Amino acid sequence: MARIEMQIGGFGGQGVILAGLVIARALSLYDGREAVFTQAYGPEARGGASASGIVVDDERVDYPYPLHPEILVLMSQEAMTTYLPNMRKGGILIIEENLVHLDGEPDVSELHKIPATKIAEELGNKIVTNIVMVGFIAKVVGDRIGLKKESIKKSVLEMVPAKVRELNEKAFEMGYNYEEA
Amino acid sequence: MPIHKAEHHPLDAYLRTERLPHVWCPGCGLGIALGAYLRALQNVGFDPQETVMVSGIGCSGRAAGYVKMDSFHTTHGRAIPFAVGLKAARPELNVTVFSGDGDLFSIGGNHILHAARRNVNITVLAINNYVYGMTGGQLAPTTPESSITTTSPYGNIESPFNIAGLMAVAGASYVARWTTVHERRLQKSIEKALTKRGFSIVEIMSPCPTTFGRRNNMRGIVDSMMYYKKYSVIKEHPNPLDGVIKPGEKFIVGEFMDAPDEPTFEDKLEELKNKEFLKTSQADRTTWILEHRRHLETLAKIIGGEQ
Amino acid sequence: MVTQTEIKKMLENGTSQVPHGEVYIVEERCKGCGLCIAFCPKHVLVQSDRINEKGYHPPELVEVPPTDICIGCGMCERICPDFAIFVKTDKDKEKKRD
Amino acid sequence: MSNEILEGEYFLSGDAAAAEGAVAAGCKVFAGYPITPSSEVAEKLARRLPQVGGVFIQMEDELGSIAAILGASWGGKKSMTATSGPGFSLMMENYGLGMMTETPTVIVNVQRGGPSTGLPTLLGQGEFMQAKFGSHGVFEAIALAPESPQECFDFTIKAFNLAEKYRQPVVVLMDESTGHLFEKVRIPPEDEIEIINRKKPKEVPYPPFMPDDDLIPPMPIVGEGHQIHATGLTHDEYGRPTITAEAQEKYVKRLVEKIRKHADEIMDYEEVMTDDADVIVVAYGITARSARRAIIQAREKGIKAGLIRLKVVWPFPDKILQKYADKKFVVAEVNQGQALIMVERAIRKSATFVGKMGGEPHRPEEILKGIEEAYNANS
Repeated sequence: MARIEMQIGGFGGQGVILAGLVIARALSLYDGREAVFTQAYGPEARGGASASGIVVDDERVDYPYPLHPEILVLMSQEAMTTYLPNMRKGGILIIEENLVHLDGEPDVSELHKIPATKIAEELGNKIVTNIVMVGFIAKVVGDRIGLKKESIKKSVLEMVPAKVRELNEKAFEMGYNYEEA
Repeated sequence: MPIHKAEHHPLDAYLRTERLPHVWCPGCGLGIALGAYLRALQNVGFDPQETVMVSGIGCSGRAAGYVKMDSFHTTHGRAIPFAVGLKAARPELNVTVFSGDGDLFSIGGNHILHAARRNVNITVLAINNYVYGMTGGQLAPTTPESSITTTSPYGNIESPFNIAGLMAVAGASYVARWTTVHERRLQKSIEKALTKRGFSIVEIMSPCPTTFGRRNNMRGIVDSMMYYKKYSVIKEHPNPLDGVIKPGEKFIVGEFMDAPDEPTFEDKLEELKNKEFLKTSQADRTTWILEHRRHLETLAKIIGGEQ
Repeated sequence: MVTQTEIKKMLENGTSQVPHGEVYIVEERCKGCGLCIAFCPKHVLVQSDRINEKGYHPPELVEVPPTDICIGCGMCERICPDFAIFVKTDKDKEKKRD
Repeated sequence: MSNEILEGEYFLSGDAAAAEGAVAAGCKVFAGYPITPSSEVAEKLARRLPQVGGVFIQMEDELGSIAAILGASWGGKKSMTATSGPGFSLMMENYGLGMMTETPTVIVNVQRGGPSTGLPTLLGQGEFMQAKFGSHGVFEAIALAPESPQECFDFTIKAFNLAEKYRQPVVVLMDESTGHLFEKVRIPPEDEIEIINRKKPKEVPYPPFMPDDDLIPPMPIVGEGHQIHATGLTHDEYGRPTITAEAQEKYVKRLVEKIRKHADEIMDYEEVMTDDADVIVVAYGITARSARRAIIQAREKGIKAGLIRLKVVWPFPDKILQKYADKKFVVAEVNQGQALIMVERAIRKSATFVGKMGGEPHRPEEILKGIEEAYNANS
């Protein structure tokens, strides 16, 4: 596994920063991978847009920002406009199906869709949308980036406040076990 | 009839005598203020080894160079924060900031407000000579209105600070003002300031015959001192808001603020290091902090004129 | 405060309870500012004609005892900005002997 | 004391790692004023220092912050502040007081884009020269530039060690990118961390500025009977103000010499694929990580490129650059040519410059372009 770049884009309040952080942290601390986590950088981070970047490698990561991510997670329409054009052709695209509407067929090898916000709402709190998404990401690309289920779950539970641990665990499992239509 | 000649002065034990005579001009009040401080130290019995003087820049800044104890001559305006850091590192030391009105209230004005607010346990001797003396007599934040300085050649158009009022409102625990003519009361007041827990400040009105007096109808060295004698009024517990100084008018000297002892900034810093405290709940910590709100009631009374 | 006349009387009667002080000076530190002279409550000090090594006129004692006599109040010592002048009283001397 | 050093592996931002480095180095007083992008250093230490018997003070401004840490250092405690460009500018006067009074302390500067308020949340590397020349007068600075959270941790400890060893303020010249990116940081067991403490005088009282043969004076601290006097005025070994040309010549010359004499020990750099390189890239901080990728991209295109990464930027490593003086040089940094001046001075010829105004780090292709340009240029 050489260098893999991943980006999660959305709007402020969706928790895309925490989502990126827990994934990179799990890769780095529990899965023996080299991983860097960064927040959206430069001119693309305007307005309420928010994005996190993860770069994973076997060796120490040199340039820490995603240049042309092969894994792109989109949680808002604006994020799609901003980040999709920069995506590596033939990569894996994951979208929040109720918030992102694709124009035409993107040039990707795989397209995955999940109604993460709706799932979170059904669980009782929209705030765990990001963790539903993390669960889904772990399922879809976990093997490809070297992310084990136990590690990412551990990372999530360590990073969220104690009183919402149970809710987050449920959210993670819902995302992980989500069956795409 | 000649006076007995002596080799040593009674305060020599506290002075770096090899550096005397000092740089201050004939009749400068700084020497009187420094003498009062050293006598006060002697009287309260502080160990010079555990006593530190920090000065800023200006004539007063040189004081640190003459005392035989750990002493620091810092940069312009920064004596207070230097002392705050030193006290944070070594709360057991007696730290006095000896500096001038320009250093403490103009360039360093922000620091003294915050040190008073935090109730840092230091003593500040603020030598107010109305002017920037070392650099030739420029306008200071304490220069009385209409006074002539090199940068107010037509007379000062600004209002000076009421240091006593300012410090009392900022939260100082002890605020007093004396002139160098009141040497005995000054010394007693410094003794009180030194032993007071919390932020204490003694404003010492001190003549600068060289750069202020001679431009403002106090031509002779003695004239400036006589001015203080003539215009100062000693009051018991004056209201800090009445500490305004106007040229040619009587001004108040005395103890403007002597608040009851309360935990100092250093006490609170020490408490934070306490393992048990760190383990207590946020609610308990909040209670602890609020219980030790600084003497706000006393302050309100004094400023409200009840005292 | 005891008046000059009273002092004179007491001294003449040999009933003086007034403390007596001796004035000392570290002459090379004196800058001749004259504050000790101006503020001495007993007016025992005057400016001398002599000059010290820095070119200042240090104070000296007046020539008219016993009325103008140092009572050891220490005003000159406290008002001197130059750590130059000080007084020793009888008490100080006793202390020394102890 | 338990909890002192959090041995283990953590996923930390550079800012947080620098704070942990300070704790591991034995820092006991932090005085600072919050400023983006360095505030996380202060936040972390506000929590951590009381746990290890230390003191955190949020000062009223940066002028006060640096004055306070100098005071704390004379009190015998290791001290630090953290800031960014505007605050670093405000600290410049007392940075000089620290030099003049030979006071060990550490200033972390997480650089953002400037001048003035500039880009509070975005990257800059504009204080390369300021760290050396920002305060008036003559002195030799020591400044370190980490490129990763691990180095933010390691270099902060190193900065404390250098400060204590050479008795002067040391700057950790971080940048926004390094400060905000998260990566694994290994905190070694306490006994594996090298800690250097200031030389103590053997006798009391000891003159505060009396140097040993290595030109570094042992440091007396307050409260031990040394009757210290320290002043920002030019002074003699005893701290007595001595305002003469001779005293200035003697004292300030020693201040400079104490660093120059030990420059080889202080200098630190990393060479990446320089052995066979035709083009040498010089970079530091976050820019070095872009350059690491760029030299690989260059080699994929058949250009033998290498990297000299400055870990210690001051004193500047003239010698190592001179070793490669016959090669072609590229300098990349997020400013308009600061290290460039030093590189060209060392190699005595022009280098290809790849600058940035600030805001974001170089994309590797930008440096690659510089490498190609240098490679193709006639020399």
